[in-house]
Amino acid sequence: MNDLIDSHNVLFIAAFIIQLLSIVFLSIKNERKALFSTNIVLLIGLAFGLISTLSSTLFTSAEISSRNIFSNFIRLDGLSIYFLFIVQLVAIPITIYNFSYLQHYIEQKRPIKNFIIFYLILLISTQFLVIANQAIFFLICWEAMTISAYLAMVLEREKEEVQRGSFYYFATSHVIIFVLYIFFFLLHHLTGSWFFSDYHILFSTGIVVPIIFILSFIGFGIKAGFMPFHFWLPQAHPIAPSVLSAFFSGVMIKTGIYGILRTFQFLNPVPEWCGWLMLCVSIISAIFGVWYALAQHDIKRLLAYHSVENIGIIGIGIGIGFIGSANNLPVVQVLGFGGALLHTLNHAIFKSLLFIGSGVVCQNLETRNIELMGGLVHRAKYIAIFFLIGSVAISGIPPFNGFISEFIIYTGFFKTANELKNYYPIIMLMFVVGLAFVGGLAVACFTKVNSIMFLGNERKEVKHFHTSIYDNSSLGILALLCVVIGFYPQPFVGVVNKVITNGFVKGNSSSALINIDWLYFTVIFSSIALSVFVLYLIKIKLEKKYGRRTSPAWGCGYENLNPRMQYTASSFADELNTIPKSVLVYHKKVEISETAFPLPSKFESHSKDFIDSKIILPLFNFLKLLVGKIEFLSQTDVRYYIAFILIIITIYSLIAFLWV
Amino acid sequence: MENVLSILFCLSLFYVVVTSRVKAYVTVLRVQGIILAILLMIPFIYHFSIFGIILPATLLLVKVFLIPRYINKVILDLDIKRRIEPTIQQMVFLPIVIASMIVIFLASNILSKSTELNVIPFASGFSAIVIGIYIIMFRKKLIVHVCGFLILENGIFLFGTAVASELPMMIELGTLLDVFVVVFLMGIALNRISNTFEGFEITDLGRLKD
Amino acid sequence: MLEFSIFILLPLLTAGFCYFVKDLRIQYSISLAVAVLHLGLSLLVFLGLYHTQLPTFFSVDSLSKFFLLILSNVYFWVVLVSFSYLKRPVMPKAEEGKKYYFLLINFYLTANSAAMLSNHFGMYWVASEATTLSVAPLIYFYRNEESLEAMWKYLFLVSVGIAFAFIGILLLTLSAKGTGLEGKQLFFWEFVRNAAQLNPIWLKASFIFIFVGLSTKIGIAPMHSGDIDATSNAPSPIAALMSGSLRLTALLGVMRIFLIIRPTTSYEFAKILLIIGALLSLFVAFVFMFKVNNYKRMLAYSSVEHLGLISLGLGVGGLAFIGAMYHAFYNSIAKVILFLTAGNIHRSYKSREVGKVYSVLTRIPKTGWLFLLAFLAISGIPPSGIFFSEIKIFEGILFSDKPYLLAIVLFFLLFIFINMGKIIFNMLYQKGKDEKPQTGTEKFELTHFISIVLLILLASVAIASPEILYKNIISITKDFGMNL
Amino acid sequence: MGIEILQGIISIIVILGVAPMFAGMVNKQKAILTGRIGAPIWQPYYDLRRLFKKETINAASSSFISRISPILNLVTLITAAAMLPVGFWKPLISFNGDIILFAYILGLARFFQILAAMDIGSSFEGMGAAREATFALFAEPIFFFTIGSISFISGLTSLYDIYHSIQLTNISYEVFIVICSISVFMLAVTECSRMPVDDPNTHLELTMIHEVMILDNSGFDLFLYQYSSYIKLFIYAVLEISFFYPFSKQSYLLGIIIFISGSVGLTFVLGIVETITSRYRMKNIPQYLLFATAIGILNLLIYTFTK
Repeated sequence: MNDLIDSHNVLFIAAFIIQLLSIVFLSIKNERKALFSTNIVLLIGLAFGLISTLSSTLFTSAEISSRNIFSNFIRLDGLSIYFLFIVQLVAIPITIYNFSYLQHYIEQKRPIKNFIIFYLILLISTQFLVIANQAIFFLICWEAMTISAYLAMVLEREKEEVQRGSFYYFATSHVIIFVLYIFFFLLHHLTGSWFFSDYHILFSTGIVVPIIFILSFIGFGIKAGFMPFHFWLPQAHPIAPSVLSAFFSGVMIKTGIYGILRTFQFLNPVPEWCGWLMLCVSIISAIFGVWYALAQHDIKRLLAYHSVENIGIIGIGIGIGFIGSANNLPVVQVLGFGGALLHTLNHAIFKSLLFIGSGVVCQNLETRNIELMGGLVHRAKYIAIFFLIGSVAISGIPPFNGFISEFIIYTGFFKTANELKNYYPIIMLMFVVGLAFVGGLAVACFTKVNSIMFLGNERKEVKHFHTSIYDNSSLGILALLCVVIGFYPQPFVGVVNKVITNGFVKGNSSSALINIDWLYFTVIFSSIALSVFVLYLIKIKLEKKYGRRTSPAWGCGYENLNPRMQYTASSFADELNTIPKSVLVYHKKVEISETAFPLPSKFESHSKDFIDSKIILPLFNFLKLLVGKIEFLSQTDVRYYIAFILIIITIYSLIAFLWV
Repeated sequence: MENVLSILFCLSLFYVVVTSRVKAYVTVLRVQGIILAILLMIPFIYHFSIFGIILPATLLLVKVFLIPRYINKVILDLDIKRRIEPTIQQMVFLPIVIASMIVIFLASNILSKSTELNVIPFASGFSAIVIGIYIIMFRKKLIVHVCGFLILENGIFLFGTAVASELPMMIELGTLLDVFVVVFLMGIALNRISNTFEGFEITDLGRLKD
Repeated sequence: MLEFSIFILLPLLTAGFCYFVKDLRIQYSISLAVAVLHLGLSLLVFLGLYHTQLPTFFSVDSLSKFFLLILSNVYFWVVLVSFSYLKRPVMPKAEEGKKYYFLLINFYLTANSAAMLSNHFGMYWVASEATTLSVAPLIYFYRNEESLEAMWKYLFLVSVGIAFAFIGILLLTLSAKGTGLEGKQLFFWEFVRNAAQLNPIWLKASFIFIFVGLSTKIGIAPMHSGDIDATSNAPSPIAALMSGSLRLTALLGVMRIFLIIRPTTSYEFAKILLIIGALLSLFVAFVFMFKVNNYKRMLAYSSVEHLGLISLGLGVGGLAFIGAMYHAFYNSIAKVILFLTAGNIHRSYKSREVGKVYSVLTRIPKTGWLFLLAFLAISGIPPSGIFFSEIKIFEGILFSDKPYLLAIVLFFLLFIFINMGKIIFNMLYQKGKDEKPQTGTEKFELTHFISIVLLILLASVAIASPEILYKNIISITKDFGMNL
Repeated sequence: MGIEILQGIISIIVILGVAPMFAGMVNKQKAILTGRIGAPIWQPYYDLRRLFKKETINAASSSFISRISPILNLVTLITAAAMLPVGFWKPLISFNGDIILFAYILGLARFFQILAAMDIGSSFEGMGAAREATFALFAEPIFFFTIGSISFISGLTSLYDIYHSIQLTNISYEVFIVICSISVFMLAVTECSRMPVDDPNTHLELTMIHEVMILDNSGFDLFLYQYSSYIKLFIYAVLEISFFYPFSKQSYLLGIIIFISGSVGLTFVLGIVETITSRYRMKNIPQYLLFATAIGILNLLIYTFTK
């Protein structure tokens, strides 16, 4: 136990203890006070954790030294600390948002205390999950995370969609845990140990290792939401309370990525087919994830599909890393995994930003359908700005953080093509084009979202749009992070580099990430910002000089334009959605009456998930049908029961006679 | 001697199979009880012991007097129709029974090669068990089911004597007691059933299902 | 002698006492005292602090110790809750049932303890038949048509089954012919010692008969029907008692004969039989979870599923056997919680149909949450003990000689889980048609307290994993000659 | 080092100065080819001056987006221009991977232009924005299949180096480069919203893309938009002309001469194309773009397998 006295660990453990303590404050009768005090204490705890994580050589110059606490049950090596850092970093703004989010439910007289408890368990179990070093402990944390998330998810449980979506999540998570059972059994069998730190397996040791890889790919892939396994994600995330959907997309699905990276660490080096598998699945997830997103009208569903896309991008990075490790190229590995890790952080940041922003909007408008939104920029300027920053970042457009990680991944592609000649360049180029295509789709999607939600005129009359300081501050923190990482990537890249070179990538720790001259970006972006500012001042001056006024928009001479004449989201995206109609299961219904006095015409378009609507549900229904056919077991007559005894005895006796 | 009794037992079984009156079942139960009692008595012909007589006495008491009387009482109380209601006619039932009895006899004959056991009581006991099951399976009346169960029990008893199992007397008594209580409870249940469902048919017992 | 009197005679006397004293309260307090004594003593015995001297036909080995502990644990909680349960305004017809409740339950305790402690097949047979007899009237507690039918079916089916088990026992004696055991008494350990000499044919036959016969009591498919009806129509404490301990009593018999058959050549055959039975039960649970629309029946099927898992563990052996032993313990606890909470739901909705039960979480929040937690516990969500035992079973299967079984088992378990979840969440969340959003407040009752305590027990035992329990289970495993 | 920075600055200034004239030349060529006298090539400058002095009118429902967007547009385009080897000189911004920055910084401009269009809240700009988004999406691959493929082959990731790496060594490579330049030309036509994808001269049809997006802008905003569109055109012109790099290896002077003549020649080509082609129907445009992409892929395949 003396290892607990270590200065790092004291702070570290203190953090968790404080977080646990916050549950005490729920005993306060007045719900508002209880909420407030609990979250405050929780925040303090998280802050402590973050400090301890940062102080543990993440941002300092020292090398990360992996420490074991609680007799190896907890291990803090580079990867764990990095993911712990992500969890705590993102959890803080989300928790801040909790204040204002739950006020709403208190007004509705909903019992929120359960929710807070489950949220607390969720946070803590997730933090423990990424630092767990023992398989059973890992599984326990995993299930604690899953189930507490589920229980918190059903806050508005009487709604039908909530039941449905949460059940998807629930059932899928059970599949995951079964897969993980077998995964860890095999690992245990091969190494004879339950501790992660003992898992070092050569891929060449027999058929079972590929099975391990596949299992981890499926199990953690379902959690992460790679394309064939993503079907639960767009069901579950929209119906969750916005706080949770932010946490889900921001942090929880990243545990899947964590798992896959861990598996890589166990099996390093992996053969090349793993890399190709990863790349193909990821590029599919990326392209179709964003394409599905484009087809959605439900903002949170749309964002959920964007998580699929971004997980795809992360997966691309990991795939590059795999290929690098297969060909024993540390440089490529560093670039691939570096891009993946940095994108994990970035996505955690901007995705939670977007979810919180959409949560604020949805709560005020009491709808998630973006076709009913619009003109909110005049209502809530700051929210609009933050959301805009988030969307620019998620589309991977400079000068924000999304671009940095995607840039690393691109560089990884170039590097791979460079290092291994012959047919590699052309394949890599294909992937590059795919990634660029994804970027274009993302731009289309987020211009749509922003413009329909925030710009133009209000499509639905908004009585009062209430934003609290908490919303703005939590969004502000996240937006600030986006900007900082975008403008000054150096330290973050350094962290990622350190994490990777610390026991993750074998071979000489090459500094390929550092070699990219990041200072260019800082200079270019800041000069852009500066010149925009200057030009803006000039513009103001000129407008002073030559005058400026506002007038209604030009409507081809038609005078009284009204908000319903604005361009809608579905028409914005229609042209793109009709291209992969069959995959998106994209239906349009147009009713135009041809009568002399035309009735109002209708248009509606919606897209179902292919995997869900064409594979999962049919299979389940088929099974149900099949089982329904089995009648002979449901006899009510006692004589049949007796007959069963006789029959079974005869059968068994026959077996006995035939037994050699 | 044992074989003779066993044959008698088998004959009683045949009677059960062909008869179509409930009362006949009770009579058969009595007869079988007597046969079993005699079977138990056989050893005491040679060396009599007052202590050993207890078991046959109880058997006689339970199987010949108490249970049949009780069943008769139930039949009278519930004025059950005297016809058993078979689900298949006798002309089909009898061949099945005979066939299975033949199978059993042959099988036990083969089995007796490996370990020496007196085949006839063994086989007849076993066929009583099977026939008891058949009766339960192919008759509608619940009271007949009870009789079938009792025949099964008798069969087991005969079977036990055949394999010459030395169960301690206390446990033998316990088994007898158990059987009696089972029948007793079944009687009560029948009473209730006939009160609850008028003109009780097995088909009425179809409420519990998925 | 003391332990014998406490385990067996005292409950018998109490039963007699309850026949004469009509006041329910007194009956309750006496039986509770007996239960406490029983629990305490069996705990002492289990901890090895008390060395037992039992008369012939009775003895204590690690297995019976363990099962006895499970029995008295379940029994204690059931008796504890019984009084408040009987005081409930249930159907008026149940008055008569109340009169005999404590009598029968005490008699049940006698019989069951005797069965657990017996080391003689005949004794075991008599005792377990007696358990059936004592439970059957309790099933008929509500005095309505369903319970009557259930009682009839259970009584009849199980009596026939037990009769078959008796045939099995006779065959066992037959198998002893011409060995040193001929003419000896049917003591387990005698047989276990000289198992090698037994005649394999008769041994196999006797295993078949005993296994099938007792399956009617254990609820191994396809002999599960009577059990399902009984468990689903009995009053909740009795249902808990049956799922928790009665099924294990029957399982004990199967394990005894399994133990005898182990050194012989027929061992593999017995294993296969157990596995077949287990898979059939899982299959049955899998099928009926799709159709069932009565939540008590659903719980009964879940019992079938879990007993199936246990016997699968027995059949597979090795680590899975240990897992099965743990599973027997945890399952009994979880079932008690489930049935008690289900009883609360039944009381406040007056219906066992899933369709008629809605928004439990808002109307009776305490029961609702406990029910939900119990469901999570039974479906192997940590920190519930079921999680740990199931992990052991699964790993045992995966690294046994039949790893493909795991795929089948997981498939069944997955769909059982999904359908159970569907049903339960419908009950908990679904808004009723005519319901106005009213958040009912439920006052804290004994059942809630018991459920919470048991949940904590379920988790804490699993996490603490006491050395003594582990040692005991290991010694059982040693008895069964499993190689770890 | 210093001289290179100087060159970079000069080339930016050149771009800023020459871009409108380039557009003017194109229009002039077009006019001549269609038998008109046409406006002088200085016309763009006059337009810009006029716009500069005009009053700014914002749509009623517009927000800060439509005020910031023109500026951002111009700045980003200048930044992009700063990565181009004007006159084959080393540009101001040139580092490994600036090709990606180039592509994405144009994306930034597009992003805000679309937003600004949607900001007006009239279905009119909406259509333009939607089309811009759609076609830009299909234009993206073309860029990567041309410039990107050269970079993948050469293993260099900076625009300047990429163009640097072009040599006239073997015939297959030359063919490859020529086809690349063709698809870059098609890309330029798309991105700069010229014929046959878009018609820069008309506003008020519902078939326009770029012009309709800036319909509700005026004064200084419009000035910025126009100016940046001129710069964009010139940027793509430079991308095109830079393919002539190998001929200018000898000296700076030759390079400059080739550059100027190349740009003049490009105006001819553009003029001719705009004269002889008519604008495609909207639903054909993606096919046009995919065709360009297909050329790129085919080209790359042929090259890799004839190499």
